[in-house]
Amino acid sequence: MLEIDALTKRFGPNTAVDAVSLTFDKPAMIGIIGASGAGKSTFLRMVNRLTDATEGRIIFEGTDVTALKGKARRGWQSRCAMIFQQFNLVPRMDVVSNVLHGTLNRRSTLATMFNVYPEADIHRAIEILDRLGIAEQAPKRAEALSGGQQQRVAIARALMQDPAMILADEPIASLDPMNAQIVMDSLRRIHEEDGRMVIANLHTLDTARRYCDRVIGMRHGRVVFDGRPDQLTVGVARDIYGAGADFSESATSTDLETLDRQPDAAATAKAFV
Amino acid sequence: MLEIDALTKRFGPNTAVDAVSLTFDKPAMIGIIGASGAGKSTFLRMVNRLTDATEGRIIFEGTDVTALKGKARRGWQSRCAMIFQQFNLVPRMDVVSNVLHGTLNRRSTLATMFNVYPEADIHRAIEILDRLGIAEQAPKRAEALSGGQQQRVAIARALMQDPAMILADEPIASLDPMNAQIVMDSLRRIHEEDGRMVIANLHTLDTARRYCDRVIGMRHGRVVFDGRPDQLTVGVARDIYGAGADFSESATSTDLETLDRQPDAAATAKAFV
Amino acid sequence: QEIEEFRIGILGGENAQDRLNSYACLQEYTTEALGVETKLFAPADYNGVIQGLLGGTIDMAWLGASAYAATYLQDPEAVDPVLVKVNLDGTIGYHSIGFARVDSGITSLEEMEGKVFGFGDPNSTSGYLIPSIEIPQAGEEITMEPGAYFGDVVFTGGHEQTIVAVANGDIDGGVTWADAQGNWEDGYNSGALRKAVDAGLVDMNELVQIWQSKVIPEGPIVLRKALPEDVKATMTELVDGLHERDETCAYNVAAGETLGFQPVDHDTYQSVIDARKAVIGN
Amino acid sequence: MSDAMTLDTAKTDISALFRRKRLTAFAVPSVILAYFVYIFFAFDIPGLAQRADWDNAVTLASDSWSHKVHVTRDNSSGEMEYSVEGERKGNYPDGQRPAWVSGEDIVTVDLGGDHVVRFLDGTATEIEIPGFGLVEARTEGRTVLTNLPEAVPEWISVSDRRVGITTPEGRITITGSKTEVFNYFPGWELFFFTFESPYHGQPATRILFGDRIDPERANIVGAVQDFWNNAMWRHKDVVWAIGETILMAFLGTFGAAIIALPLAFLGAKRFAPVQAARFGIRRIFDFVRGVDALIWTVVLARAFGPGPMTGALAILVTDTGTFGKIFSEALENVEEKQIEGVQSTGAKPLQRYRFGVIPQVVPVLLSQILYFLESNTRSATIIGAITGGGIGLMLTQAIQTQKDWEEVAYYIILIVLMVMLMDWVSGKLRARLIKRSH
Amino acid sequence: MSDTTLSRADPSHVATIQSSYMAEVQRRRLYGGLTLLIFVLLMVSGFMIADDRNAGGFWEGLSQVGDYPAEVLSEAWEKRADLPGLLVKYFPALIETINIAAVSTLIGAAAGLVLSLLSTRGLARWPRLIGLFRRIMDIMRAVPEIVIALVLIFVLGGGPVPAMIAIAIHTAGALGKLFSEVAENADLKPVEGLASTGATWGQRMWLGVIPQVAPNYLSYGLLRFEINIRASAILGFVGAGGLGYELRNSMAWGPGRFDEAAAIFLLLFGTIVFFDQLSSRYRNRLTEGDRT
Ligand SMILES: Nc1ncnc2c1ncn2[C@@H]1O[C@H](COP(=O)(O)OP(=O)(O)OP(=O)(O)O)[C@@H](O)[C@H]1O
Ligand SMILES: Nc1ncnc2c1ncn2[C@@H]1O[C@H](COP(=O)(O)OP(=O)(O)OP(=O)(O)O)[C@@H](O)[C@H]1O
Ligand SMILES: [Mg+2]
Ligand SMILES: [Mg+2]
Repeated sequence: MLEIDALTKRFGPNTAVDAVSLTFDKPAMIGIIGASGAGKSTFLRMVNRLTDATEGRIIFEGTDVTALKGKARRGWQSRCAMIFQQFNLVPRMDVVSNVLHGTLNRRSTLATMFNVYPEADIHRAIEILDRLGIAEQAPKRAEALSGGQQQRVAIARALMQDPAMILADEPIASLDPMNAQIVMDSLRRIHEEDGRMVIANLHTLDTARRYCDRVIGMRHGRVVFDGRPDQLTVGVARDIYGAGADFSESATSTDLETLDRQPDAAATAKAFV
Repeated sequence: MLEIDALTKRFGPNTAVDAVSLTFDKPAMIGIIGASGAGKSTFLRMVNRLTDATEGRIIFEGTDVTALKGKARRGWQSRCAMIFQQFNLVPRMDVVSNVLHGTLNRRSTLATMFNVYPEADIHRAIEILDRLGIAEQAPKRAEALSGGQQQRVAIARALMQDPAMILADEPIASLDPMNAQIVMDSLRRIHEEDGRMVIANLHTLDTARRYCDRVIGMRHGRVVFDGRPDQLTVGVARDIYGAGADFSESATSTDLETLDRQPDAAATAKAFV
Repeated sequence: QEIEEFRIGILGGENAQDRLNSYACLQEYTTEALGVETKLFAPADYNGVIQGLLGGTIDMAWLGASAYAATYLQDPEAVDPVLVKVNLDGTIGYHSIGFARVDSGITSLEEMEGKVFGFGDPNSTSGYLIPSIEIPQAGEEITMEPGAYFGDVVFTGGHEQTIVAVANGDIDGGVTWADAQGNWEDGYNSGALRKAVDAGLVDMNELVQIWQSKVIPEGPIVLRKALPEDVKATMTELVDGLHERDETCAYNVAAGETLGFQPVDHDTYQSVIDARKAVIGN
Repeated sequence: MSDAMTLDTAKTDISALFRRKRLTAFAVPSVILAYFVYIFFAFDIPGLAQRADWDNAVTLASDSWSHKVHVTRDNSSGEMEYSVEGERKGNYPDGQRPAWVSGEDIVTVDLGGDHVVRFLDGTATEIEIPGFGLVEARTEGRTVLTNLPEAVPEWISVSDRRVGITTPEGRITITGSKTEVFNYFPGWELFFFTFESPYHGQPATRILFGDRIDPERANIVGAVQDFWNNAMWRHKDVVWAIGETILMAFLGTFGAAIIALPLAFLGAKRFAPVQAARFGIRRIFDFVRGVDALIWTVVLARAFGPGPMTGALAILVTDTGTFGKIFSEALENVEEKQIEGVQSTGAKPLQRYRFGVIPQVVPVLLSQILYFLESNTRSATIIGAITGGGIGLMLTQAIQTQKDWEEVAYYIILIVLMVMLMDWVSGKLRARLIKRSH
Repeated sequence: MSDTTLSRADPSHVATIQSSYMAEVQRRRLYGGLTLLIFVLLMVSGFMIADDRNAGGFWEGLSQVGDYPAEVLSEAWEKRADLPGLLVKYFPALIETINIAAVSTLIGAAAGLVLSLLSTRGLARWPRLIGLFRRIMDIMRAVPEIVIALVLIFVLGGGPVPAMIAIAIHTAGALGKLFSEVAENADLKPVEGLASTGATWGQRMWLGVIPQVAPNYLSYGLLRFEINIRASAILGFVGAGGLGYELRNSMAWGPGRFDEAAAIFLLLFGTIVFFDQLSSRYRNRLTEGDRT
């Protein structure tokens, strides 16, 4: 369904994403891990077409997404929702309006300027908020919400787009462990219940291991690992993060229960390096 | 040498400083501690005559300081230098100019208007800066310096006044532990080497205990403790701060070595409450 | 009594810089005659020159009759009229001409009823003062009250603006000045219309005359009363003899062919002063 | 998930909220729209569209980048005259005439595009217009006789006293007194040198590197002199006028700042020695500001007469009010800390201001002053037009006489450049001074 | 007491710092002195040139400053009974002046808004054209209103519209610059969030940027409205209708009509002060409301 073909992004002399090729056959929950600067964000932004690729192609159900322009490109963006680390909501607007922004692509510019949304959309927005457990916050301003709530509003906005795919760029990096868990649970539930594909950049191994069906490891813009979560050993992680022997997973863990768990060192990994 | 006699300051219905009487026979390093709002700052400001006392007298070497007016009052201020928590430097002027402000009282208004100072003063200012270890910063603007350096500039300005007494109002409250130590060390050294009297408001017990010869505790504008640092027990501290039984000193400590030290609970205290 | 400099004010009708240039020769002669520096000033409108004369910052100017009246009414002791321009035919007068566009179908004041009428500058004799008195005399019901007889009465700011405003159709009719000699199609021999024609600004075939005033006395050259007598005498003599001395310069200063200047006194303008008093008050 | 009841109430609540929001979203534009409709009629926009004279716009546009050369025959004397823009100072010197004029007895003017005008014997004229035919005209006294038919196209205007023909190549007017041909050319003619100058028509390379053209003067000196004293474009006067305008802005702005600074101390709550005086000072600021530069200009013109000083004073008076207000606000916002720091050393009050206050407000004040310097350059243009000085007067007068549009264009370009230059200079100074000032 | 005896570093080190600082101080004094000198010279020579090129001298004029206002006021005072009637008579002209200012502020602010968004890095619709739009704004700002007004009067005829267009153009340039300075500091996260949903440029700006910058824009807009009232009065003075036109005529008439001049002046002054106070109060509330 989604095929990435030698996708490359260069910023001047730097290559942020370096000929990444990946194939996704069916909707799955996919985690991308990698150190800061590995190119995770750039990769997701290219898929959403927020950033243009330097080379390579993204093919979704037969369409070359990289070649889309103008209206068609915006149409693609509306089918492939994005969630950001900093939520990227409109802070001065109320929660429902923020969720309704998911329908912008379908509505005329003029109508949205005057706050004209069909009643059905408004109701659906509240249902989505309710599904994420924050319907009570509906009339509040987005900036009045806690981080975890804001991220759920962002997810609601994504769902409002009724997307084929949800891209999440470190969705829990600004959240405390408690809220992180709520958000990741929501994403997983959406994947399972709606069957939508979810690709999430994650900066902690245990989150990836716990929530994802498939984990992709990036380093210096290249894919250095692609496998099942159980293949993600400490050794593989060291490769991905380019860390020394003193690397310990718990140092970066956000899982509430990590402290009680043992790293399952027995798993085997498929590393590309 | 300095005698405070029933010094009182009222702000409307509030009494900030309540009939404080203290006697200082010889130059010493004195710490005043107390919770926020205890009246520490107001007390020091009255001594410097930045604020007028409502009642009571301050007598320094036989002169009634509280009665001074105009030129005489400014003369007193120049003999009793003040250091502030926020440094209160002129940020846009260079370090040496800031230090030279310590001589304003002695110089004619006209000359200083054009920023003209005797060469000897400039040399002395740089020597003082050198003594405090920041001579290299001399030509820089004050705002370009770190907090600890700025506070040392403030101390240099105070020294430039060649004062009989230095009043320091929470000199280390805006500094990190590292810089706090440098500043307190400087003050102590000045006291010891020059024999100047130093009165410092402090908000941490361990600083007072470590650097001062005598500690005065204030609460609600009154002196509730006056004794040697070793008399300052946790119990006394609880009284001064009006804290409950869960009060623990290390919570407010800024000393770099606090973590390694044991509170010496054996000392006895002289509490007034 | 000594003066340090001599200041000549020049009235509108031309590009400010053109005006200063036309007077450059007079400036030289004055400096030579008086032995002090001479300066030229070209204020933006009549009022600028009047204020200059009243405030003592301008020593000499060629005023319009109404502007002289305004100066006199504000301070009778301010200026003396000394000379007046003489036309080629020996007269010292000109006319206020009312005109409209041919295609508007207007040919007389009667047809102007309900239409927009335009004056020039409030201090202009032919552009305001005289027509505002004589036009109401042309018909029983005609008044100059905006909205009463005319649909509206506006001030365009000056003769040039009036001509362009009428030619553009911004206003239906207006008044300007001309000597009323020569041919209409040339814009007469001299006057604002002639200048506009010469500049290619209007086509006289498109305009029609709808009214003409009685003869209006040409404005005087005035000198500030407070000037020393010898200065006044020298300047009067200089300008009086300008035509004989330097014809080109006289042409420039008088803005056209003339027979030169001749002496004039206050009485010539008494009627204009009375008229101004009647119209504006005070 | 919460029960259906609360979800439904949430839905109705939010729907109501959105209805309200939509109402306000529509209300503001509706009010503005209603206001515009009112203005549409109050300003008589429909009538305006009718009255707008696009021919004028075309004249203006074409005249501003082109010039015309007049060929005139005096029909009584038969004398021919050639001049640029029909101005005396643009007259071709005796014996010279444009290259597109030929013939001695019959003077032929080639307007280009096969349009030809022939001045025949006496008062007769022949005009060849391709696609229309040959127009013959002759004047007898005041009457103009032509072979033109009754019905003429709209670009020809005929009466028995005057004939005007406007073609894309040029214009011809015939009256009893004279026959005139205007030939249009792009560019600003005589911009560098007038006909009197020996450098007229010489290539730049010849002037720069060639032999002396005028034996009296070195080429470059002479060229600069003649350019500077060009009677047609008067570059010298224009430069003086620009200088006068900038001078008005400069004197007015800085004069105002110098006067306003001490007054601002008296008007600031924190520094005013007498509170009643503070109130008075504030009202004075409000008054001089409220009266506005326009009225000050008129009031001052009586006392000081026309000229740049009057303009500068008008700016000075108004801006004293503005600066007074801005400065005293800046003074009220100064930080106490620095003042107290200086005070604690026993500094005298003046020293306190000098070191505690001035360094804090100087950047704010300077940047305001420089900002006003730029905007006052623009005001000085307008004030000059009223008070009689500077480039503003030249511009407004050139516009009001409505014929020298190329000069208007020249002045406008210079004014825009002048304001942009001042903007740039003030921006640069602001950046520099604020970085290193004390 | 001596500070030096306890000096920490070696004396030569201090001496170097001292001498280099002294050199620096000397240089700074020199520059400062020179700057001051140049400034004073410019002021003095500027004053002298202006005085020389003026018809009346500064010092002689100073004593006469009161003459003209005194004449106007004394006549107005004599005829004070007519004042209310005159105020009513000129009220429509005042409304016209305010209308010119209001419409041009609205149009100019709208145009300035669009221009500012088009010329702000990170927001621009066509990033490559940012420089172009900035230059356009510079030129719009640089052309004085009077120039545009006078040219338009030639084409459109007299009346309020040329003034309105002229002021609107200038307002667009001036506000555009201020607006884009504000927009530069806007948070881009919401914009990106909206972009990721496939929002158009218009939607991104309206929903993502405008809510953030609105209070500042409004505050600048109000200030501009106040400035534009003055501008529209001044343009009236050179023939663009409204109160300025009436004022010029009554001033030109001189004595006899000074009561009218006084009435118009009163209206103009009152209006300017009224809107000045109104806008400064409202602006304070806007920016303060922003802080909380
Ligand atoms: N707009 C840009 N301009 C220039 N370089 C960029 C830009 N965006 C990203 N980069 C560079 O591209 C590389 C990859 O960045 P990217 O943000 O994709 O990494 P990441 O894996 O998301 O890291 P992080 O965990 O810090 O978000 C980095 O070296 C970064 O500096
Ligand atoms: N200028 C003032 N006007 C009114 N009340 C004041 C003023 N300055 C201080 N106070 C009040 O006087 C009391 C003592 O204040 P002071 O600043 O001396 O306390 P402090 O011990 O220095 O506290 P902190 O540790 O917060 O600096 C407080 O209640 C304070 O609110
Ligand atoms: Mg990232
Ligand atoms: Mg305190």
